[in-house]
Amino acid sequence: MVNAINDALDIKLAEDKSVIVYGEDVGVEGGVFRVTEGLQQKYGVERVFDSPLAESGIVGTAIGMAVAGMRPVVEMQFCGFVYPAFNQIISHAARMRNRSRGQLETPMVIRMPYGGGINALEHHSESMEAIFGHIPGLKVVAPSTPHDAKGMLISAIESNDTILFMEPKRIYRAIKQEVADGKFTIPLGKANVLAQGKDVTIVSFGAMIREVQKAMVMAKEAGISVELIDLRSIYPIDRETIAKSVRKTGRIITVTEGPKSFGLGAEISQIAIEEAFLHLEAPPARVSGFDVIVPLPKGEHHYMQDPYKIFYEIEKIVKY
Amino acid sequence: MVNAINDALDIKLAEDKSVIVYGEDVGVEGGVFRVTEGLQQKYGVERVFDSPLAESGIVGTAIGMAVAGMRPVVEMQFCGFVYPAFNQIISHAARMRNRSRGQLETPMVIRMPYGGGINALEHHSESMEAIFGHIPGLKVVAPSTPHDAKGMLISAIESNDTILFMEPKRIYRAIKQEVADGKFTIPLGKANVLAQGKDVTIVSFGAMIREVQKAMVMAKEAGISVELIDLRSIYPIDRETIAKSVRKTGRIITVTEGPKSFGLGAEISQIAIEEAFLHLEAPPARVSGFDVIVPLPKGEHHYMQDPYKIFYEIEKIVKY
Amino acid sequence: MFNEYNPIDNKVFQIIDDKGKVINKAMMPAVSDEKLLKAYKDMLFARTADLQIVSYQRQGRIYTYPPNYGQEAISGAVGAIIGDNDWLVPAFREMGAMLAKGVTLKELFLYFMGYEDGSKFQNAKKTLPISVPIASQLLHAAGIGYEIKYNKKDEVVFAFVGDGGTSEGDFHEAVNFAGVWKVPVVFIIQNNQYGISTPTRMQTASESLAIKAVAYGVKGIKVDGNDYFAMYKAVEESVKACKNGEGPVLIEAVTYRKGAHTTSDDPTKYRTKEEEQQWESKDPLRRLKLYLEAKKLWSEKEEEKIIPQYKEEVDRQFIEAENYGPYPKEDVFKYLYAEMPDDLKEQEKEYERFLQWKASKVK
Amino acid sequence: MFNEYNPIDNKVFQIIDDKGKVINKAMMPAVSDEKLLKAYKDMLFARTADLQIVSYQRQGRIYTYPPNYGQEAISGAVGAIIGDNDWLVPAFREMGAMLAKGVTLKELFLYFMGYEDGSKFQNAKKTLPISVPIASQLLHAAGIGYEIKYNKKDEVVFAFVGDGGTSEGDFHEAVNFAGVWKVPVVFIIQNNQYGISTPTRMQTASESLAIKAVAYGVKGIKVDGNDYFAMYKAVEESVKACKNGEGPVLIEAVTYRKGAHTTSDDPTKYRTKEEEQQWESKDPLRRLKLYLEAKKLWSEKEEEKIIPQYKEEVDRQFIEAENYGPYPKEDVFKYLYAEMPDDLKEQEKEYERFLQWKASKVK
Ligand SMILES: Cc1ncc(C[n+]2csc(CCOP(=O)(O)OP(=O)(O)O)c2C)c(N)n1
Ligand SMILES: Cc1ncc(C[n+]2csc(CCOP(=O)(O)OP(=O)(O)O)c2C)c(N)n1
Ligand SMILES: [Mg+2]
Ligand SMILES: [Mg+2]
Repeated sequence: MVNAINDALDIKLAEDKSVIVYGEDVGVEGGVFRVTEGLQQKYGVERVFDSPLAESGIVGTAIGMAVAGMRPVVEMQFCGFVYPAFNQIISHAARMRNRSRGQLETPMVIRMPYGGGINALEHHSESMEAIFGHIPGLKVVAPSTPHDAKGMLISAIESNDTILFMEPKRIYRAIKQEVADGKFTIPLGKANVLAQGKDVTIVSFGAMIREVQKAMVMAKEAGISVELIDLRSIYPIDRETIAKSVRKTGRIITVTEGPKSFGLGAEISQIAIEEAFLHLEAPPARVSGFDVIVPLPKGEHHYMQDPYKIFYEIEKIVKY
Repeated sequence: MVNAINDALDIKLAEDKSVIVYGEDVGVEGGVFRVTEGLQQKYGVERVFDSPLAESGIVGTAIGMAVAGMRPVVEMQFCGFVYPAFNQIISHAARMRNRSRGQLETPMVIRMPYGGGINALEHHSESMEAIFGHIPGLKVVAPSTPHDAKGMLISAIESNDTILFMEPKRIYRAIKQEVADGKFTIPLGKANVLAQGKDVTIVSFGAMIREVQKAMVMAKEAGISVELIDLRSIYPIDRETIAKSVRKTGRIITVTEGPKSFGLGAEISQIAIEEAFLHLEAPPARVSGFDVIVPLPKGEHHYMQDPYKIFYEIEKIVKY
Repeated sequence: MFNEYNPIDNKVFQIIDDKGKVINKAMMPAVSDEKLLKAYKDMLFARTADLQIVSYQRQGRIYTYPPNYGQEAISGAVGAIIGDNDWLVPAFREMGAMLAKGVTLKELFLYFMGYEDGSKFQNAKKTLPISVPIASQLLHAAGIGYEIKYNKKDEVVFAFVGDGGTSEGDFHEAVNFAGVWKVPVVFIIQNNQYGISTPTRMQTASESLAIKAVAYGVKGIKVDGNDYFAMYKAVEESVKACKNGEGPVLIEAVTYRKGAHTTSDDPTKYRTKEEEQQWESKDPLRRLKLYLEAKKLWSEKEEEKIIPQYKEEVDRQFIEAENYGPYPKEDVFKYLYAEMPDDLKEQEKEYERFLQWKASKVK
Repeated sequence: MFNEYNPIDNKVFQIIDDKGKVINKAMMPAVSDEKLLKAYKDMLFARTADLQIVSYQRQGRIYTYPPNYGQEAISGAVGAIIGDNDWLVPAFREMGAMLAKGVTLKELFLYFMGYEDGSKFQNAKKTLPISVPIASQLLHAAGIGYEIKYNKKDEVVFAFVGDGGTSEGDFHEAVNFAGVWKVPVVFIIQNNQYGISTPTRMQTASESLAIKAVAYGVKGIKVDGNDYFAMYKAVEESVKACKNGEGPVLIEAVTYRKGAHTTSDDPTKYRTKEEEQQWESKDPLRRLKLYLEAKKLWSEKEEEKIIPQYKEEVDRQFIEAENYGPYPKEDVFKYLYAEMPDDLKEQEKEYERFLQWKASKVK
């Protein structure tokens, strides 16, 4: 996935001079995950560069650049370090267009590796998509494969809206996939049905997709047919795809990494009951993180979704 | 309510030297809403004072004071200005205890007027409780009456947890109520059943309670019996009280001011389906803000919940 | 100039005294009589509008409004210098500069009456809307500065903040980024002595606000912000330095907020009549007027004649704003996104259905 | 001292040169031979531990670790001075100061192995855990400083941040609050020339980091952070000033991160061998050792004898940490709240049910 993202940046840097890339250590170093490797050498320090260590500064200046006609793509080094930029995101990046009645736009992308499972220090393992999904004016997306990462990032850069682009760092290098060369886009806001099934719908995104797929193997053995939806877009949510699926299966489970309360799961469940109440055979369920801080590595396995946990819920909902 | 909050602060300042109160303009001026009026004169500038204009600074220093044994009660001047402090809240105030395995505590209260309906400028009318409810380690509460405000604030100051205390500024001076003199507390984390009913449960909190009560008059005329739950506490949520009620009524509506997606309503609906799926006669519904930025005063009426909107949903859910 | 008035020495840059007399001839900017007169009239117009708004507010015809009263020379000087291609990044107390960019009074009125349309700025290019979250706008200015440098344009950004705003982290990050990037931004701190009720000395222990420039390795200067000539000269030199590639400049403009913080504020709670009186003689319009009168460029008579015209114009625009009409419900939804989410469209439709239902109920 | 080394003049405070020779006798702190020797040994112990951890990490026995290598004199000086009642507010590269407060190596190992228990600090009072979000901890220090002043205690706070950290808004707000409140905090910037791969000159255009003190009206000084005596003296004088009610002090300690940023970083990507070599002669241990050897207080022989003992001790504590055992699942839940929410209790119970189910499946 790292290469796919790098490729997307490369393509957009090459074709559009208004695209620039910056953030902490993204220049010479190529980012702590090497996502921007080689780009400074190729496009120069004016287009790909290290910023001072200040997230509000990074996002705030990007807003200014965007308003002035550029398309900045900035990086938050880790999910836990986006919060100093929170005010700029919620008060400006997400509002400039509405505030100015469409006169000013902020076509910018905030890239951010998110999620756990990499044996990291505190603040490096969070998945707080629900907070960002709740911010009016922002769009929030997360790919689950290298192919999606490339196509979605190109779409994000070309969008005139402000996009928070969440990258599942856990699978940065885990999934090997041939990704088509050259430019292609994947529309933002549409979910992707990864597997057709009839007994239960599972909605997930990002790194959790892989865990769900493992659980699906168990489910298959148990004779349970699972329909898997990769959200791709956290906000806006593709209600139609979810509705259609749950009307068919009558059962829905969300699988996410973030804390449970006020999380993504509740929103999806609500959509299911709004759209398919009379089709429901069991209460929409959520497999999520606990309402706790992601434990340090030695305790993280307690927190993260293991395929068994997902299968456990599949069994429960089918037996309900 | 302003007087009740002032009274609670006065009581705690008088009885506990470790309590101090600060924030922007809370000293000489007594706060822009006069909530802290007279307290500096009474307790001196070392205990009640103006801070520099910096919200991260206010919350961050309060964390330090709390860790060192004090009980700071700090004010964010308006709901829209808490975001510069977001990193300190999510990364430290909500985590110091967990991080240090209980060795360090942050007994502190962040007071914040929230919500719309006061004809204010941008950023002065928001209700983003869902974002804060999603933060592990934080407790979030909101009173709906002067009596509750006083008892809950005293509880909050005495709690050893970090409490975000959301004050419904719209009814700061709107509700006249005799509040008992002297000290009393109201336990945090428990909801309050304000009206018994049998046809539908409405869950709400803060300034919206009054709007629901107006809608209940219409409902009564229409022969619909509404059970009204004032959440009081956003996190933790009192599941038991909600569950009991919805098992009885079979129908539930949440009424909140914040944006719809990933909001409070979805969480309450999820609780209802988890706890009372087989009792449900209709899909749990939500009356919430749109997924937009609260419009400036001339457009705010489009956004805010009017009693008709609530009654509209009551009718719909009963007829479902 | 920046060496002579290095903020480390804590000098205040001044050109005229309280009586409008030139005390620093060497630094006097070359401004034609005509331009000067225009500047004075623009400031007078701004003040007239400002005072009138306060009275509208008392009549309940407008919501909260933050008066510029007493601070007109700062926006006046910027307004006289700013070009069509320069950017204006205001806080919320820069009426003069906004008018100079082509924002209309009517738009400002609309904004403070509670219409987002007031931030559309139909005739003003390169002007950001009023920024309510204190100091946050300064970062936008630094970013815009980057764009100017990146595209090698001959432009500058003027960015405003209050004394209180210098305490925010964003102030620090903005001037710091601009310093590292060496971008053409003139940061102007309107030090009007208060942030609502909080006096500047409770914001910082530093000797001045201008001296904070040192922390970012950028040029800084402390200017008498009630001295039109000093402000003009400081801004002019700052623009020169910016366009010369010398990086940003931080101007502390010392002034006094003669009015309330906003129309809902009561300054008698936190400051004395004596203090207010002390600043009376430093009033920027008064000083410029004394200068102009001495040069026979202006007279009380002319002023008496023109003010009613201004009032009329203000009133005309105000009434236009008052009659702006209802707030279309589409406007609640349609501007958030370039590409509007389906669910948001559905929310709008559902709202429409509710309104129809309501109409059927309440008639 | 703070006048003599006013950061505006951009002097660096030094006492010994690269050869360990005293070049500033007047400023030499009074430290007994015994204390000095202890300090050297503490630093040597820290370095031994540090180098060993890097090798543990290579063996896959510990996760990411940020070495202190080359920066030991800074924490060493603070460690020698900090009292039981003083507070330590670390960033994450202050091993020496933490050990001096009573934190054990084992605890640090536990932390970097991935146990929160490593932040319990059973024997260290008034020590905050490692703070990962850059610069955020400085505000806690300012708040603690307020408590000290409020309760009229005779204590100081030592707060650390890196050069990169000075770019964050929280750095600004923290030193500013401390300045306004005049509270006893010694802020120490470990300027090790890099924030991960980003050199200090890309963090700020200011002449030095110490000069930022001017922006807050507080004392500041730029110190050779690889000169133990200079650091000692600067810290000693800062404590004096703090306790004397003169408010906070900002120390820029100039040093060099000889190791990688963390064990997952590769510095050859962004800096040259030559640069690394240039700093070799400035190594803080080397310089202090030369001084001690000249005074016949220490010898290579003694060093060769003691290092294996240190290694053994480090290994002993490391192995203790390695055998710490599994992470109890209760620990995931129980420390978040003083009063645990019912639903969280239920989440724990449900997890227990799942584990039982899983046990029944996977056996
Ligand atoms: C982030 C933020 N915090 C608080 C406020 C509320 N507020 C509005 S104006 C103001 C004082 C501003 O003082 P200053 O920067 O000196 O500007 P002035 O009003 O004097 O022009 C405050 C605290 C705000 N708008 N934004
Ligand atoms: C708010 C925040 N942003 C980014 C990071 C990621 N990060 C960890 S260390 C570091 C560099 C710190 O540089 P400096 O302050 O000079 O300290 P040093 O590592 O050199 O000791 C960065 C960017 C972080 N921990 N916190
Ligand atoms: Mg001010
Ligand atoms: Mg560094």
